[in-house]
Amino acid sequence: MRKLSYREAIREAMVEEMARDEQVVVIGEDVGCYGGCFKVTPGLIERFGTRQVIETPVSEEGLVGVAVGAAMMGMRPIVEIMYGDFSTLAADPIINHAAKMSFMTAGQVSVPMVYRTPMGSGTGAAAQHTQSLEVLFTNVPGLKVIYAATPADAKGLLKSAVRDPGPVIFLEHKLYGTEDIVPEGEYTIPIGQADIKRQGTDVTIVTYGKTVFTAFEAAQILEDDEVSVELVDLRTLRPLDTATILASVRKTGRVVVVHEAPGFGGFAGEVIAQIVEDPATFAALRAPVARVCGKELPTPFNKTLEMQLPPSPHAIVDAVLALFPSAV
Amino acid sequence: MRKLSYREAIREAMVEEMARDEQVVVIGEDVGCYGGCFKVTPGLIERFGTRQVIETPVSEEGLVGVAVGAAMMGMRPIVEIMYGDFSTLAADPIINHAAKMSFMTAGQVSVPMVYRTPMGSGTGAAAQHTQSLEVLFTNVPGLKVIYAATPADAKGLLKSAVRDPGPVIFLEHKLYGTEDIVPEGEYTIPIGQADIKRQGTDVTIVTYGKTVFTAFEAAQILEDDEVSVELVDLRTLRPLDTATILASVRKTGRVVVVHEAPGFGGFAGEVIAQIVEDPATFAALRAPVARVCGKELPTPFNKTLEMQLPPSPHAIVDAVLALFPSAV
Amino acid sequence: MAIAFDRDRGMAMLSLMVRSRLFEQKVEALFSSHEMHGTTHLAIGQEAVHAGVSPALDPNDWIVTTHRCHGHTLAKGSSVEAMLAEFFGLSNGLAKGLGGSMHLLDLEHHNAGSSAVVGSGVALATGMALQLKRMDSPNLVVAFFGDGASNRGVVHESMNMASIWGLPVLFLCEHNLYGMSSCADEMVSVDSIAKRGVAYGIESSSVDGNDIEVVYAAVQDAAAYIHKEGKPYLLETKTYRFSGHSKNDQRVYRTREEERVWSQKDPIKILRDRMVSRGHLTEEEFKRLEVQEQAVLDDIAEHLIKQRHELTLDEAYSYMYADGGSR
Amino acid sequence: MAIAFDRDRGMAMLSLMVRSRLFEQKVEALFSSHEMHGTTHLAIGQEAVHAGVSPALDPNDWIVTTHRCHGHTLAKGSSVEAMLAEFFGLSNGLAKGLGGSMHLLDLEHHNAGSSAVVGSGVALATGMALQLKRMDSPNLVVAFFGDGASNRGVVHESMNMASIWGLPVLFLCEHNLYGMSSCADEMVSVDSIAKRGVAYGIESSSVDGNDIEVVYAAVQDAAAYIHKEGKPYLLETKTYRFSGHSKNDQRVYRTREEERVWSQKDPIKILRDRMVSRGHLTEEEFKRLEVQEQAVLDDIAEHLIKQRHELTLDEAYSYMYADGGSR
Ligand SMILES: Cc1ncc(C[n+]2csc(CCOP(=O)(O)OP(=O)(O)O)c2C)c(N)n1
Ligand SMILES: Cc1ncc(C[n+]2csc(CCOP(=O)(O)OP(=O)(O)O)c2C)c(N)n1
Ligand SMILES: [Mg+2]
Ligand SMILES: [Mg+2]
Repeated sequence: MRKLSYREAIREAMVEEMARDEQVVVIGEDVGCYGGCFKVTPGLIERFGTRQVIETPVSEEGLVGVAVGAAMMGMRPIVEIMYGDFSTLAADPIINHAAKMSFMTAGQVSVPMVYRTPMGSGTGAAAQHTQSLEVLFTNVPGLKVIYAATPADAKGLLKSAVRDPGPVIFLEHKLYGTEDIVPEGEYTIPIGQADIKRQGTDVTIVTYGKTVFTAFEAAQILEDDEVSVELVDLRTLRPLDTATILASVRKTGRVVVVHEAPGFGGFAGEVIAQIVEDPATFAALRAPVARVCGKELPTPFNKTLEMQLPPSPHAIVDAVLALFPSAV
Repeated sequence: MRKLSYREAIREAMVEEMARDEQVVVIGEDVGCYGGCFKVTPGLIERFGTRQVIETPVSEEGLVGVAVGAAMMGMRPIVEIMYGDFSTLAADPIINHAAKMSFMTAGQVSVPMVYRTPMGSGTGAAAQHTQSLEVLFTNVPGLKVIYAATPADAKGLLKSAVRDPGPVIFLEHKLYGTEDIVPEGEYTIPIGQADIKRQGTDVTIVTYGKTVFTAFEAAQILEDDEVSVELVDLRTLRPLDTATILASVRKTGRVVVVHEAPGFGGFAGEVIAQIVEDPATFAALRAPVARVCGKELPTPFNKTLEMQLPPSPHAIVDAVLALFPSAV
Repeated sequence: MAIAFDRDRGMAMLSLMVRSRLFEQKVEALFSSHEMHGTTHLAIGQEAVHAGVSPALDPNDWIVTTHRCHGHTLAKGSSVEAMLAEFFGLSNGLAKGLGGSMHLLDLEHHNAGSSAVVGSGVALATGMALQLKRMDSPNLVVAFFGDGASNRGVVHESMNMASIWGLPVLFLCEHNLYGMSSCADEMVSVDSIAKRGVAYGIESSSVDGNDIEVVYAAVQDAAAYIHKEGKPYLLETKTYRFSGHSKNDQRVYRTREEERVWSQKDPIKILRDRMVSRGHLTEEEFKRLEVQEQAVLDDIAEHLIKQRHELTLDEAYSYMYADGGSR
Repeated sequence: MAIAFDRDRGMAMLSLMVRSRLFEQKVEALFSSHEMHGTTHLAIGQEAVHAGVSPALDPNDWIVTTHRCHGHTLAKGSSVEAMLAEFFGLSNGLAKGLGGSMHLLDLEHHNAGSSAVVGSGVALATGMALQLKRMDSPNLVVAFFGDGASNRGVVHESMNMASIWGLPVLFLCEHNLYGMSSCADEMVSVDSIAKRGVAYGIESSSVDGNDIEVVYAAVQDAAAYIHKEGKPYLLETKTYRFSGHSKNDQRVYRTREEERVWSQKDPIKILRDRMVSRGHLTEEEFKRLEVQEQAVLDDIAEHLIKQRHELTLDEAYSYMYADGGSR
C-alpha cells in the first residue's frame, strides 16, 4: 500500500491516460515547465512534449472554446483553469457549447472534454480567487460534475472523466498536499456513484469536496456524544447518486447537508429536494433537514475572518445535535 | 384603471427613473433606434439622447464591465443583455466584480447597477437562446435577483432595482406582450417581498417568472377538483421572502415548487430547503414536497418538442393531486 | 486579384448564388405564411461571399459558420431537402430538427455547424484547426464571422492563439456593414477589420465581397498562403445584406437610399452581366436557371410540408451524452 | 522623448522608486517569516513604470491597477502604513483587511483599486472613463495591464469601446516579458503590444520602461494627446520583473543569465547614476535616502505587528450591500 497526495493522484491519472491515448492533451496556462498554478502538472511536458501539453495565453474563454473545438475533432482535452473563479470567463464555451453540442447536432458531434479547476478558500487569496462555484454547472443538462475529496477518488474519477464521451467538470479542492492510500495500478471509479466514507446509524451527513474532511472530524467528535454518523461523500454532483443518499437517510432518519459554497442557492438545496421529494424517505425523516454551509459573504482577505467562512466541525456537530432535541 | 403590457411596464419604469435621475442610463446592444431585441426600449434614445442611452458593440463581457466601472463613478446603469444565455459572457463582471465590490473595498465603492435580461423558451430560438439561467446568480452573496411575472410587479420592482445601492439582476420572461392592470403614477415594490397571487387552503404552489401563469392555470383547473391552491409568486429570488413561503406552507401543509429551468440543481431546491429546514413548517407538512420543472434537456428547435420542455398546467395538476393520495 | 471564371465555373457559381437567393426568399415566404417558426437570418445580397468561399477550397476543408448560415451550408454541398427539413424541425433535417436554422451542420460535407452566440464559433474553429494541425491533416478551417462579431473578445483571443501556434485557420470576416441595427461605422473602431491582422501578426486583406470572382481568388490565395506559411490568414469581404437582420426587421436604422445604392452592386447581377458580356450566358439561359432552381425548391418544400416526421421526446433524450443528467 | 528631471523632480522620483523597492523587499521578508499570509506579487525592477506614471499626471486622474499593484498605489500617494496594514489584514488597512495585497484601493488618492482577474480591470477603467466623460470631467483614467493580460478578450472589447466613444483612457501596458511563467515571445502574437493600437484606431507607442525619464515624458505626452484629441491612448512600457511572479516562484522558466543582463538596466541605478553624473546627487545622499526610507518602513511594520486590530465578522457583514443576502 502506498500513499499519494491529492496532487500526485490527479497527476498520475493524467499521466496514465496520456500514455494510454495520445489524444489526451493537457491544455492550460502555465501547465508546462512551471507545472501549473497548484503544481499538478510538473514533468508532463518533459515526458509528453508539446503535442500533449499545450500552454496557452491568459485567454480563459478562448482556450476553453479552443478545447471544445479540438474535442469536436477527436482530441480529448483536459483543460486546467487556475482558479474556479475564472469559470465565469469560460461559462459560454462550457454551458452554451460543450454541454449542448451532442444534443443540438442530434448526436453527430460530441465533446469529450475534461475541465479541471480548483475551488474554495483557505489560501488567503481573497474574494476573487476562493469561491466555490459548482452551481454554475450543476443546473446544466449535458454536463457531468465531479468533486472528489480523496486522492484515490480523484484518481479513479479523473480517469473515468477522461474516457467519458461528453464534457465533464472536474472540481478540485486546494488541499493538494493531503496524502492518503491510493491503490496501485490501473483502476477507474464510475461517475455518478457516491461513497459512504463512514458507516453510521443515527444521522446522515451528505457532503463533497473539501468538507468531507470537516464532516469526518465532526463525526469523530460526535462519537463522544454517542451519535453514530453515516458520512456520504457524493463524489459526483451531476448525475447524483440519489439512491445512496435516500437509502442512508431512510436508515438514519436524520440528515445534514454540508458544503463550502454559501448555503443560499447552493447545491445542498438539490440534495435536500431529492430527499423530501421521495415519499418513503420523507416518511422516514425524524427531524427537519439541516444545512451547514459557507457564510453569505465574499471571502475576506483577513485570515481570522476567512477561516470563519467555511463550515467548521463544530458547526456541523451543533447542527447534528440540534436534530436530537430530546438528547440535548 | 389602465392596462399595460409587460414590455410597456418595464419601459415605463425606465422612462420614469431616467427622467427622475440623469445618472440612470440604459446601456446595451441595439437599444437605440432599433428599440432593443425584444422592443423594450423604443423611444428612449429619442427622448433622452445619447447621454442616457448608450448603444454598445457586441461585447457582452466588456460592456457589463464598463457598466460596473461607470457605476463605481456614480452612474446608475441599466444594462440590457439580449438573451439571458449571454449572461455566461457577463458572468465575470457580475459575479467577480459587481457583487463583491462593496465588500472588498469595505464599503468604499458600490455598484448601483441593474442587469436586465430575458430568460426562457417558447420562441423557437433553440438551445443557445432559451435557457433559464437564474442559478448563475442566486448563489452569489452581494447580488439581488428579481424575476417579476406581471407588468405591475415588473414596473414597481424595476424602479426599486434602479434605486438600490448594489447590483440587481432583473430577469424577464419573453411574454412581453402580456397585458395587465398597472397602477397609474409613481410606485415602487420593495425587493425581497413575495406576493400571494391567489389565496388558497389546500396546497401552496411556489413559483416565479413565466410559470406564475402556468401555475395560475393549474390552480383554476384544480378548482374543479375542489383543491384550493395558494399561489406564491416569489418575485425576488435573492433575498428570498422565506417568511411568506413558510406561512403559506404551514397553512396548507402541502407544497409544489415550479419553475421553467431544469429541476436538477435549479432554484426550487433552495425553496424546498428553506421549507424543510424550518422545524415548524417541516412539522406542518402533510405530504412530501414536490417539484415541477423544466426537462433535463437543452431546448430543441422543433416546436412540438420545445413546448414539452417547460412545466405544463397539467403536469402541475398531476403533481398537486399526487399529494392527496386518499383523494385519488 | 480577381480571376475570370471560365464558362463552367461561372455557371456553377451563378447557379449556386441563384439557389441561395431563391432559398432565402423561399424561407422568407414560409416564415411569413407561418409554415416555419422561430427566427431566421437571411443572407440575401451576400451570395458572392457565401458561394465564393467553400467552392474555392478543398472539399475536405472545414467551415464553422454563424447564425447567418444558409448560404455557407448550401455552398458546402448540403442538400436543400435536408436543410429545409431542419427549418421545419423534421427528423430528416440536418440536425433532426433539434438545431434549427441557426445551427445547420453537415459533417459529411465538412460543415461543423455554427454557434448562435455571435463570435463564439471562432474559438471552436480555432480549436478544430489545432487538432487538424496536431494530426498532420492537410486541411484548414474557415471561421466565418461578421463585423459585429469582430468586437467580441473571444475573436481576439482566438486570433492570438491561431497566430502563435501557426494554425490553419482562414478567418473570414463578412463585413456587411451592420450588426443587427448597429452600423460598423459606429461600432468598429477601425475602417477595415483586415487591419486587425496587424495586432496578431496575421496577414490580411480586404476585398469586394459582392464580386464572386474577387472573393474566389482571394480565398484561393489565402489558402495557398496558409498552406505555404503554416499560418492563419484574415480575409475581410465587404458586402451588404439586402434583407433585414431577421424576420420582422423594419430596417429603421438605415435609409432606403443606401439600400438602393447597394442594390446596384447585387452580386448575382454582377456575375450575370459579366457572363453575358463574355458570351458565356444569355438572358434566356439565366431565366431558365432561375425557373429550374425555383421548381426544385418548390417541389421539395411542398413535399416536406406534407410529410412531417418529427422526433419524439424519447428520441430527443437519446442524443444527450450517455448518462448525462436524469429525466 | 525623454525629459531630464531637475534636481527636485529627480529626488522625488528617486525617493519614490527607492521606497517602492524597499517596500517590496520588506513585504518579501514579512512573507518569508510568515508574518503575512496569502500571496503577493512584487514589482521589483518595474519601479520606473510604477513611479513614472501617476506623478506625471494630474493627481485627480484615476488609476485602475492589477494584481501587481503596490508600486502603483505608492506612486498615487497612499500611506505606507495603510498599505502595510492591509497586507496584515488589519482594520486600519486601505480596505480594512478585506481586500488584501491584490486589492489595494485609495479613493482619496484617486486609486479605484484593482481586479485580481487579470485583464478585467481594463473594462472597469473604461467604464470609469465613460462616466468621467459624461460628467465633463477634465480627468482621465489609467488602465494598467500586463503583457499576459493583453491576450484577454475583455481588453480588446474595452479598447474598441474606448476608441469609438472617444474616452479618456490611458491604456498602460506594463510589458515585463512574462505572464507568470509564460514568455511574451511565445504568448503574444506581435512583437510590440503597442501595435495593437492599429486594430482600434488608437494612437500608441512603445517606450523603455526602465528609464523613468522616458516613461514620465511619454505619459505626459499621452495625456496631452488624450485631452487634445478626446481619444484614448495606448502606451507600452518595456520592462522586467526581477522578482518571481509571486512568492515561491523558482523562476525555472528563464535563465539566471537573462536576469543578470536585465539587472544591469535596474531603473533605480539608471536614474541614480544619471543624477550623480549631473551633479544632482552624491553616493552619500543616496545611501542616506535608502537608510531613511528603510527606517520609516521598519518602524511602521514593527508598530503594526504589535497592535493588530482586525474587523469582527459582524463588521465585515456590514459592508455587504444593504439587504444583500441573509446570513
Ligand atoms: C454574443 C451575442 N450577442 C448578441 C447576439 C444577438 N445577435 C444576433 S446576430 C447579431 C448581430 C451580429 O452581427 P454580425 O456579426 O455583423 O453578423 P451579421 O448579422 O451581420 O451577419 C446580434 C447582436 C448574439 N446572438 N450573440
Ligand atoms: C483571468 C485570469 N487568469 C489567470 C490568472 C492567474 N494569473 C495571475 S497573474 C498572471 C500573469 C499575468 O501576466 P501579466 O498580465 O503580464 O502581468 P504580470 O504578472 O507580468 O504583472 C496570471 C496568469 C488570473 N489572476 N486571472
Ligand atoms: Mg454584420
Ligand atoms: Mg507580464
